[in-house]
Amino acid sequence: MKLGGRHSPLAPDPDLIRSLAKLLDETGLSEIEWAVGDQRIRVSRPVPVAAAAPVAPQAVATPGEAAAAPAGRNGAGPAATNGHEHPGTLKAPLVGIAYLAAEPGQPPYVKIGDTVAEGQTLLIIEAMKVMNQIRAPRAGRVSRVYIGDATPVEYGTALMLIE
Amino acid sequence: MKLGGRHSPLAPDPDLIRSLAKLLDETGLSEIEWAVGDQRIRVSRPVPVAAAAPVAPQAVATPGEAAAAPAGRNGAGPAATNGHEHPGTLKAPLVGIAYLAAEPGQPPYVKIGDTVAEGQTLLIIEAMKVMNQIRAPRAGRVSRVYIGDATPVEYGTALMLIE
Amino acid sequence: MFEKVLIANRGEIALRIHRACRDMGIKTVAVHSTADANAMNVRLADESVCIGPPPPRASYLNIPAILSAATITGADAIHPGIGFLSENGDFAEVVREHGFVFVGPAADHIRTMGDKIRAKAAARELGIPVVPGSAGAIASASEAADTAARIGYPVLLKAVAGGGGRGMKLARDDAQLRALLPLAQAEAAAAFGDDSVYLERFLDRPRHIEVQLLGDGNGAVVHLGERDCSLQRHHQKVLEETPSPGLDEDARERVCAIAVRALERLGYQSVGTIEFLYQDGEFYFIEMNTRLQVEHPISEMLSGIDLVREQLRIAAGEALGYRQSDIRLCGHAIECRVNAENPDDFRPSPGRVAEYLAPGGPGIRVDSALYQGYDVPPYYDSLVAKLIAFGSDRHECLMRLRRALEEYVVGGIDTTIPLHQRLAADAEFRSGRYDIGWLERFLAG
Amino acid sequence: MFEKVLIANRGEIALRIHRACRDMGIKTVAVHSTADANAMNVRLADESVCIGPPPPRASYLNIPAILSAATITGADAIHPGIGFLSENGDFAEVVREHGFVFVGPAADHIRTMGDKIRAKAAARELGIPVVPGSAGAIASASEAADTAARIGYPVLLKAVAGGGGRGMKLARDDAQLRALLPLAQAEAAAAFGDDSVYLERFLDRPRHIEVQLLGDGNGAVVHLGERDCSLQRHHQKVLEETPSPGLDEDARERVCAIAVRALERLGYQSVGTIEFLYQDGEFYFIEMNTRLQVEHPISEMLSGIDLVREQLRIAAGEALGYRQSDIRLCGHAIECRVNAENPDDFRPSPGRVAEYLAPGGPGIRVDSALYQGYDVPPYYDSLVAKLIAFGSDRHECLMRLRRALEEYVVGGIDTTIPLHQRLAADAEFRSGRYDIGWLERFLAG
Repeated sequence: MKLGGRHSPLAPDPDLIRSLAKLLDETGLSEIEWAVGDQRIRVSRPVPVAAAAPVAPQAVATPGEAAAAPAGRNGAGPAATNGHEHPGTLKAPLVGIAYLAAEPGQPPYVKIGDTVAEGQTLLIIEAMKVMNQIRAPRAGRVSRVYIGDATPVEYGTALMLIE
Repeated sequence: MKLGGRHSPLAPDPDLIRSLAKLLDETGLSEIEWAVGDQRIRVSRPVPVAAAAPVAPQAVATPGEAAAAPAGRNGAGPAATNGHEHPGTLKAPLVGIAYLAAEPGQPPYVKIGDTVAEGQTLLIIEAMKVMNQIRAPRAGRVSRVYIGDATPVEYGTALMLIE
Repeated sequence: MFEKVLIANRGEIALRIHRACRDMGIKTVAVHSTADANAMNVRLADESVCIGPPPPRASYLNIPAILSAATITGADAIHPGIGFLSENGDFAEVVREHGFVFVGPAADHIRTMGDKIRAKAAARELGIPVVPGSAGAIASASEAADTAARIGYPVLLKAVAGGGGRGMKLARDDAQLRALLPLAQAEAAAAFGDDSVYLERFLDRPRHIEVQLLGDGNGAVVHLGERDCSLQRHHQKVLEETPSPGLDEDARERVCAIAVRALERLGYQSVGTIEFLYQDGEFYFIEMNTRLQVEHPISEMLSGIDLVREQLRIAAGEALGYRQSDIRLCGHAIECRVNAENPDDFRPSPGRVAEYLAPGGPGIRVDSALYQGYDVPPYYDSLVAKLIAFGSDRHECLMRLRRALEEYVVGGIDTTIPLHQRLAADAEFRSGRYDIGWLERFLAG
Repeated sequence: MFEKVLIANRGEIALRIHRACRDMGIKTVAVHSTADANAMNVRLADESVCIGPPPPRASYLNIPAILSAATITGADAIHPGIGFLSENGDFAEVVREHGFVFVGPAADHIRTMGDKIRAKAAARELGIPVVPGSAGAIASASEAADTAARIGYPVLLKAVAGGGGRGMKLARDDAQLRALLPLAQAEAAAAFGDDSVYLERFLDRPRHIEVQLLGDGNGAVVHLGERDCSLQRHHQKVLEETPSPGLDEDARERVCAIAVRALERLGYQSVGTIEFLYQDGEFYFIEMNTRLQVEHPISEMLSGIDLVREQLRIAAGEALGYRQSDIRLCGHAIECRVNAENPDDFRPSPGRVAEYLAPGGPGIRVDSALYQGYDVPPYYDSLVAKLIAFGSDRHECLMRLRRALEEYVVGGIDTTIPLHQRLAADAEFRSGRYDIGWLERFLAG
């Protein structure tokens, strides 16, 4: 999602991203940032806290959001846009305004470090005056919250990381 | 040079050419040809007759035709067009009609296998009604004649190979 | 005028609308599926919102997502483009209910013209000629014969309850008609459980002629002349031109006058098109498109009028501000629809565009969202570019078209450019003598 | 008409001429240096001949090589393009001596207009106003004062024998003139060994106005209106527009009439341009260009006339076939010259074009030989693209221009697109109030 302002007509170079991704693999780094002139690129990959050492690829199905996965060779999934690729990433299933608390001034539904049960409400996305409760697709621990309260989100925006 | 007929607007891929060139080096082949649909690419490199085994690169200056060498990084030299890269290749120094004999019906100035002395006339290029004698830049043996009699040639067209 | 317009579409038409907005100093919001995250209109838009996964139902037809995107970006108006939600009267209505401007006509006009039967009735009321036929079901062979004698042979027997060619029979004279009537009735009964059939004049070699119209909803209606869209394959337009090489000045004025009068009576407010079949000097209503059309650029080339700008201006409540006599149509224009398809068997050919170089120079316009490195997604229709040639006359236009087709490079995927090259070189096409069956015969030959 | 034309040029203008030929069904021969073997015009040409190594003297100025290429390909005619041999009267002559048609005017016309002193004399004879000044050298201070009083202050003292600003002095009144005269004479004597100086009216804020002309050599001469080329940097045109925002209808008609009358008297046969300085309602001859000009497309946009086609038709001996009253100039057009240069310090920027995407849509024309993967060679001038915007009025034209500049992607090399973006957004430029000094002040500011 881009909101407001003018843009650069340059698209990110997918090959560059791929080679930087390979470098990440190779070096075990979690992030590379690189800038030339007024262009800048950053790639990052969350390193699982419980497994800092290289691990074998995990065969974990993306929970409850199959539609959000890149579909086919032409599918530029939202993950490609924001760089959050962890299988525990909870992504917005609809467009709207995300609220972390039930009402302004109330404490948030969850905060980083909380353990959540499957089906527990994590946040709300308001769309067309309807408050849609976004629930945990599985039990786990909230290790990241990617958005602020009252943030506009697009389809596929990474919201939280549940590990 | 292309003469007559319609063209393909597709440019050759320089990286493809480079990789095919490397394959030539690697395998010791003298030519690779490859076709897909109506596209076709061929790269070749003359293998010196006297040295079929891999030899160290020879530091031979291109004789008497420095202007014809690709000039700078943007120079797409004529060699790239016709694939004749051998340092003994004699290239056309001007545009015109190349004649292998002094007059129609006469024997050619030289034929394959002939030994020639430096400065010996090898062929004639007619340009603007003037017959320009093309002389051997150095002594050697005529191992290839790339053109037929009365052939239009452009600047840089490979004419003969003198080894 | 609007500050910010949300473009609820994709591909070249989304880019076309973006261009019109930028040409008016209006900011744009691109909404897109995950498959179109790298699309050119998304890259160029001031703002963008991903509204869903690739299937159109989940993204480009997802009304709540589009309205939410308009809300979070603060757009004033929503332009539906072509296809997708552009002829959905409910969408027009809900957009307006949510306080946005819908860039298109009244919801009722969309609904009426979107329903084949209501549209034909409306056309009749609006004084648009329709294909002559029986008033309703034919009761007997003698009634069929009387009706056929009145409307003229050849006639088509059609099932009242059905469509798609089931129960359809062509009769060239009275004897054939009497023989085929029971067969048609039996087929209709078998297919639709109702043996009622009706009669319609059969047009065996019509041209497809359509009139481009603009109305401001306050009585002002103008036309931008006709377009000839007879070159069709499987009812899909392939190449369009204006003016039609098959109309004389009298026929042209006649059909444009019919169309203008109809929209005046309707009080129509937006751009729109009335499509006709034309044969033997007569025009017959096919349908009305209550939206922009793919082939709109050729009318822009002749008139110098930006149809998308006019559409936005009208949607913002502005008056047309000019009359028919202010419009000068000059020259000739042809549009080739370039599809990502094999030019021989028309298999779709999505994939990466390995090389891209659009033609340029005098009289050439390209409307395309392609670029080198772009991936044509497999989820949507295969139109990837429109090549538009303009010339002071048809000959100059054709020469420029042929030249531009020589220059056009789209590598990595198949396109229908080679088909257009064949067309541009074909003597019969160049003669202008073609009807809606011509292209399929050309392809079969 | 010709069967085959050899295009003795390179870059976008070679492609432009190729397009005109193909639009007329004429085959093309591209001649090129080794540096241009992969150029787009070479790729698109029917035939191509490499005529030499990169230095222009050895290739694009190599007359024997070009004539030999015409001989071996059997070309009928040679088009010299712009620059290189296009204003070389000897080339025009030798081309014709060898039995080819030279696509341009008579060799004598080229020679006369190529010589500054002869050109000014010819202009006077042809009734074209020149900058007023003394008849020759000034003998005394009182003669200087009398002359200055006649032609009007400010005046410029110039060395008769020299050029390049040596011995040049600007006097704004009688006192200054009397004080500066001996200084100018002394400087002239020191620089050129001759102390003669002459007087000329000084124009401090002129516009550069030029008139596009066509003559068929048989008495028919028409103009396509004027172009305003005042936006210059180091005497190089950067952006041109037509009509000029600085002329009223009376001034426009006056300068076009002067130019047409001059070419009628000359019996000129080809396309050509007369350039003027314009200040305080008066026009003064600068020079005549006996060839196509870089900025010709903007006149094509307004007139609908393909100037290269007309040039070919006239060269083939055809009559114009239309009169001034048949020509209708409508709308507004602007051309941006896109150079491969750093937009701030104007350092040339040859190299590989890593990304290329030309703008499209309504009212936009791009004349460029760039493509993704092309190497801009370092040997030639830096013009790599011309972006031409057309609109029904100047406002629409400027909006489309700004939008197209937003879309234009040229990666891997620096270009002057950012400078044009700044210009298109600048209020003073948009107001149209600029003179030939304006751009340099803009760049300095």
